[in-house]
Amino acid sequence: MGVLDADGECFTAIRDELVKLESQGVNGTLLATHLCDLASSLVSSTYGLNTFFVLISAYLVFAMQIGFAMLCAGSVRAKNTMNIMLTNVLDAAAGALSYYLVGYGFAYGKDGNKFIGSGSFAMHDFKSDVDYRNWIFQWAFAAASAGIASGSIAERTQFTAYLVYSTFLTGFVYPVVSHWVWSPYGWLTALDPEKEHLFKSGMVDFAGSGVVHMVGGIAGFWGAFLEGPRLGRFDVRGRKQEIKGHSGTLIVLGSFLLWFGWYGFNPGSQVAIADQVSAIIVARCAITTTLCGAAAAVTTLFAKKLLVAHWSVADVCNGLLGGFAAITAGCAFVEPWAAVLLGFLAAWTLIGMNALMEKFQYDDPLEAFQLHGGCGLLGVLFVGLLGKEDYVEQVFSRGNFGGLFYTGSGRLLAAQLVGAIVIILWTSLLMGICFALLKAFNLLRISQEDEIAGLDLTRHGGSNYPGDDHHPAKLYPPTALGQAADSNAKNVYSSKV
Amino acid sequence: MGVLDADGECFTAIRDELVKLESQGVNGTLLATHLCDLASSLVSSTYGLNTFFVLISAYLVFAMQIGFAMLCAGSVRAKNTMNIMLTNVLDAAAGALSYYLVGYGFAYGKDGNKFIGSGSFAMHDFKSDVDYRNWIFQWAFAAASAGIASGSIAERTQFTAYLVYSTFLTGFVYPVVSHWVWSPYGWLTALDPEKEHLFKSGMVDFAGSGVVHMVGGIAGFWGAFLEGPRLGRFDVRGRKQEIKGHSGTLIVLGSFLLWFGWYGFNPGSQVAIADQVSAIIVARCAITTTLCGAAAAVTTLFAKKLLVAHWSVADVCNGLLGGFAAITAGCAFVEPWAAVLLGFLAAWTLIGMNALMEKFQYDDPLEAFQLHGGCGLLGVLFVGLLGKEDYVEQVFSRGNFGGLFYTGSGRLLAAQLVGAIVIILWTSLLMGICFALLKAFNLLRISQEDEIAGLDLTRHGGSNYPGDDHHPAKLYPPTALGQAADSNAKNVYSSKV
Amino acid sequence: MACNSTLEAALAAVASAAKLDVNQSAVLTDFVCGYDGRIGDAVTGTNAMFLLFSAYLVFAMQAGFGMLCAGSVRAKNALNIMLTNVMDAAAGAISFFVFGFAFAFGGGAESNAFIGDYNFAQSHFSADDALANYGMWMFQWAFAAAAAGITSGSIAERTQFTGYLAYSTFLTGFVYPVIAHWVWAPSGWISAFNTGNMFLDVGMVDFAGSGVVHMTGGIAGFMGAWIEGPRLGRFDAKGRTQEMKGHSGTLVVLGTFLLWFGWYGFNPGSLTAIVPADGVLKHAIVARAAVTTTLSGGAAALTTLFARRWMTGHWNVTDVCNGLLGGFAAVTAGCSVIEPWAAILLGFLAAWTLIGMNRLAERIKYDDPLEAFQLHGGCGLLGVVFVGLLAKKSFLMEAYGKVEGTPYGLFYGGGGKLLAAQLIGAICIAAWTAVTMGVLFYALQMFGLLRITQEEEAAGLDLTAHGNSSYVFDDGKGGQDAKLLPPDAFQAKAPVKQGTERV
Repeated sequence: MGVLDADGECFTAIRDELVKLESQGVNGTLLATHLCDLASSLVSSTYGLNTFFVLISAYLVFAMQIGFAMLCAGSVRAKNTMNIMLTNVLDAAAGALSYYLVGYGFAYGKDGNKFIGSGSFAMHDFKSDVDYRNWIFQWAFAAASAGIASGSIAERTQFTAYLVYSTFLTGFVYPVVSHWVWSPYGWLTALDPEKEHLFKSGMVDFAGSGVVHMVGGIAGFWGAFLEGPRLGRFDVRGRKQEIKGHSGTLIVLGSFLLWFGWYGFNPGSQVAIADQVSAIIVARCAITTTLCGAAAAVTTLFAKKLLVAHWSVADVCNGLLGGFAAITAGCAFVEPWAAVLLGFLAAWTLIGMNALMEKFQYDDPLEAFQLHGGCGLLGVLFVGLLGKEDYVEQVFSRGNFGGLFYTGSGRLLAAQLVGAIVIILWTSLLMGICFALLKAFNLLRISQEDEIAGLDLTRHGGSNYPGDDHHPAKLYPPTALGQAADSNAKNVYSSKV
Repeated sequence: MGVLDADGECFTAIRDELVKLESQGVNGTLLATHLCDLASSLVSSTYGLNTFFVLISAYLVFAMQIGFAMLCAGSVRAKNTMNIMLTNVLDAAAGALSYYLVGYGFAYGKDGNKFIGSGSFAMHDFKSDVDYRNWIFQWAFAAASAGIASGSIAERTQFTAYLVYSTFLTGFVYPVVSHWVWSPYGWLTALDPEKEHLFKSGMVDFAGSGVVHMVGGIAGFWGAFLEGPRLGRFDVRGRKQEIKGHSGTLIVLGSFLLWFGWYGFNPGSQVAIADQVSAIIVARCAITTTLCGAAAAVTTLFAKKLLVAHWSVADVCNGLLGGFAAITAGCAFVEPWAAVLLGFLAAWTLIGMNALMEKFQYDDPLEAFQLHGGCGLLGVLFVGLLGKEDYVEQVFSRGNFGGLFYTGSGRLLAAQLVGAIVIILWTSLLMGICFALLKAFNLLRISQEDEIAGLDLTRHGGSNYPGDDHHPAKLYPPTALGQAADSNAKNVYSSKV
Repeated sequence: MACNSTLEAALAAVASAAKLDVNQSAVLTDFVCGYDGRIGDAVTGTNAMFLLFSAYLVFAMQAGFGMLCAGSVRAKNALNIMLTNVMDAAAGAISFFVFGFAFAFGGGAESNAFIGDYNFAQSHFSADDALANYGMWMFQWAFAAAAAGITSGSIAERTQFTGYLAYSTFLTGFVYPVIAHWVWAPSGWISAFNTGNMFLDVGMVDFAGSGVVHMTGGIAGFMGAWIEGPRLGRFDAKGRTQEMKGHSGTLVVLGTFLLWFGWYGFNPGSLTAIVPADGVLKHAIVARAAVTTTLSGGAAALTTLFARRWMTGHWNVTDVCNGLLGGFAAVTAGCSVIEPWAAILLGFLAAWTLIGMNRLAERIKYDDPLEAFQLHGGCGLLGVVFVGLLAKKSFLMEAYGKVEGTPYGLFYGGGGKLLAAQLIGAICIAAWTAVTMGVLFYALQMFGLLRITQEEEAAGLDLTAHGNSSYVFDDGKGGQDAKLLPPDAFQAKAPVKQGTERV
């Protein structure tokens, strides 16, 4: 942007020259003022456009919380819906407070080192709109990460345990990973053309297949693994029993809202649109995201038809989301045909992971680990194979690295592998300890009685869907409403029961 | 923007200077044309960007209608859902017509006086795009105001009464209040640096804690107060009986959609983003809104756990919305930490209001008066205490007024108080008369029989959730479908009934 | 506006007049000339964002269709219809990517008048070409998915899933793109953008697709629903209509509201740019399109409310929702070229059109669970014709870049040419869709791939084709788990007292 950034300097430099025209009877100051007004308006307008883009993208990412809430509610039994929806509300609400106090500082604070950020706690040094808009965008991502994990441990976890791990995840575990990959100071990052990068490449994770989805999925895995499967999920001989969610409608609604929100998640991660290159990248992200999810959904549709002889809508929805989780790392770097290929692979990855986890009697009501962990890992590695060199250069303003199949060099793939492994280890270690401690203090799993009765009744004060049994007839003597009313009421109710 | 505003003048002024150089071989006309072309394309880009911003914000505010509809539907009993959702659809649809015919004219018509606008009825003098985009944005606000009121009187109001008060509210009562505060001609406004303001300050209500939420809440209060509580809400000894809404899922869905839409309501109220100052204000609004709602939700979670020993999701949702209603006035003027504080206060305000209203045997199925009226009032006053002087100056381009704790001067607080009181009086007077007249003509409350049977059955032609009793087996003789089909169908249906 | 050599010479002359040295002169030139690119960037970014976010909003209509359809059918078929809505977007993306987009917009002005033939699978993507970039693909894909979504409503509750897959791919991949090519591509034979060979001096004015999208989807649905016949029990033995209510009014309202939300991408977004390249203030048109859309829908809803109250004695929310959507479908063609008051009039007419079409459908024993043909076909046709009557000249010039002397609305004195173009366009769309989709549905019927058996219909598609029910209820007292465990599993501990235990 050069001169445009420094309004005052623009004015001085240009004015000094143009003022020389005054000797010719020309009002050079007027000319200079005009030029510098143009410059500053343009800077302002560009700022505005980028802020607008980041904010709207953040709102879309936030809309994914609505999607998670509906998807989770539909995927569990009616007796646990209030519980899981409350966790989704708090992923966003409590997540906002912990991300405000410490999370953002650990992730993007400017005084940190390669491993962890520092500063900006409680926004104490926020100055410009860039800080504000980044915070909103990053908070929405942190909430998504916590939302993923809460799916794995649904239907059998104490609410206190949820409060503890969720705060820990959004406040510390996730921010540190995002610092590594997305802060220009992080040790894994591919940003900042000036610095040294891991394997001269750095890890490339555009919108967070690794940073968000793997972290959320693996965190969920440890919780679900340590507390064991839901009662009745595997029978005495270890055969899987279907435990169906209570509403397919909510599953579809949730999946659609997640799809909608993913257009903030992936294209929005460019965090700028006010220049031609960014605009191209953003549009490419939108199309690769669409195609990958679509290919995964279609693959799942036919695969499931072959495997179980049904056109299964819940499976198609999960396949769709698996495709999205996979493309998240590479949406800006792969060509549209590669996105279709990735979607195909993601669908099979999810099917394979589900079969595998069934073997291990691992129970995940939302398939969150299989989906976000498995397809997320696939997506991270896929960039190492099919990330196009030109596209990578567009994003990072530095060339000479890219996927194995384009460049013939495995440097990027190696960086992706190292990144994935470190993310797995870090999340497993911290979240494993966290859940193990909760278990040791008996704060993790609810009692069998509570599980059978359902969390809504035992912890949340009643059912999500109360019947109409509160009607006034019970509170008044039969004559209170007069005879007509009474008989009317009886007729109505008897026809309803 | 200076020269940028007046394209034609730009050309003349610059050319006059440059033409003086023609003797030196300078093609001054060409240069001037080029420079002014640049300026005008920048202006049109800015226009486009701002229009886009206002429109998207309006769409988000409109999305709040979806939220209201789902929240209301979930919060009432199944037998009244169609009724309340119809009112929500009509708040937007019929509201569009009454706001088109008269509402916008009363609010922003240019020929009015301090008290009421005039002109622009039925858009007859709409010229520029600014009129059209403003209309869309303001219409969405008017619909929100009507949506609030319809919650208070749910489950017991005649549909005719709804049509009357809703048209009156969006067509007259609300537009007049918005004229006072948001039109540059209004007597309460803080806009327009040139004019005299109330207490040299004017009322500061950025997105409408007073103008929208208090008006809606108080209108609802008078309706609910005059028709009295629902049958069975208070038993013969005056003790409160819980009347639960029929679906927690819909409550959560609605709250999330309202949260989503609030990002249009609050940040969108800047109605411009194409300059750096606006961009900063918009981003700050997004942050304070998020933090205030989040703090209110978390406070409510723990407060309710202490008070009633449940982790209550419906209460958390209401607390969240209370936080949003409170921050709406000050989202652009308070610092992030103050937003957290305000959220904390809003949660307790709502809890207190609910306890108080229970004492008075006031019944409000959505807690709309307590939430929008109570927390809205809190938000209006809070700006008088903690509105930061610098931030106020950013928005209004005039300094020297702000919150008591920053400036030591109570002028703003006094203006806020006067504004709040006048809004209360105006709304109470007009809506009180409106509801009293409806009551006098027996058009307000439904009969006891209807109330027990439910509005859906008596006014809307059937239940919202008909069972599957239309299946063909009833219409055909048992043998028509063949034996296999018949037994199949029977199995399916018997398991469903 | 470009910085050319003449301009640079002028700047150099200024520099010499000011007695600047070579370096300072270069600074001045760079500074002034640099604006071209920078302002271009801002314009590109704003327009790209406008197009993409409009596409996202149009996509949100799929969520709306999904919920509206689910609520409008019986619970036993909810999964089925929602799956078709998911696949409209997902399978539609693949077929529209591979060939649909190329048929519709490939080749720009070079392709023939009937069908596009270039840029299959985005093989010739170009960021600079307004018709071959990724953002445009996103926007057009969302439209194609909407057309397919309309059709799936008509044939709900009685169609084989295989039949659905076949027609949906055919519609999004071929039938719809060809129509889009005719009306919206620069080389289309009836296109208002066909500057080289303008049909009747004006072309068909269908701004956002009352004809291209809604009539196509509605008529395709009609052919399907007509060929397979009404649902079992829809008409009794004496031919009287039996009400078959959808299972959830809540979902109907949710879906309608989401469609309304998405329509703000569909109509105003169809300008595809908000900052002009040609000096016309496009943002004014966008804002006006949002206003006319709102008013038409609002008027239709209100008209339906009172009309149905008068006819049936009820305030009926599902009818109001359908009326609202009818108003939107009607205003889609003319949202950028009619005045706000005309939008209200159009909404009023749309409501009565829908009511009349429903009467007619009942008379001929046509069964459409979503009223999709009546709504999208009928109100869509109304909207197309209405433009021929009340398109305002100045608006037409703004929105379509028409020059002085262009035909415009009949009632404004613009002659009958526009109306003729609208009518011919509508007839060709109807004929093309009816023939192609009719043949397809008929073939499916012949091969036994269209309608499910009576047994399946009675049991519901969810159970027979999807192995599931959309709603699995449990009683909150153990449900499925209790059955799997031995009865004494919990005896060691105290029995549960409901709600007494709080942790």
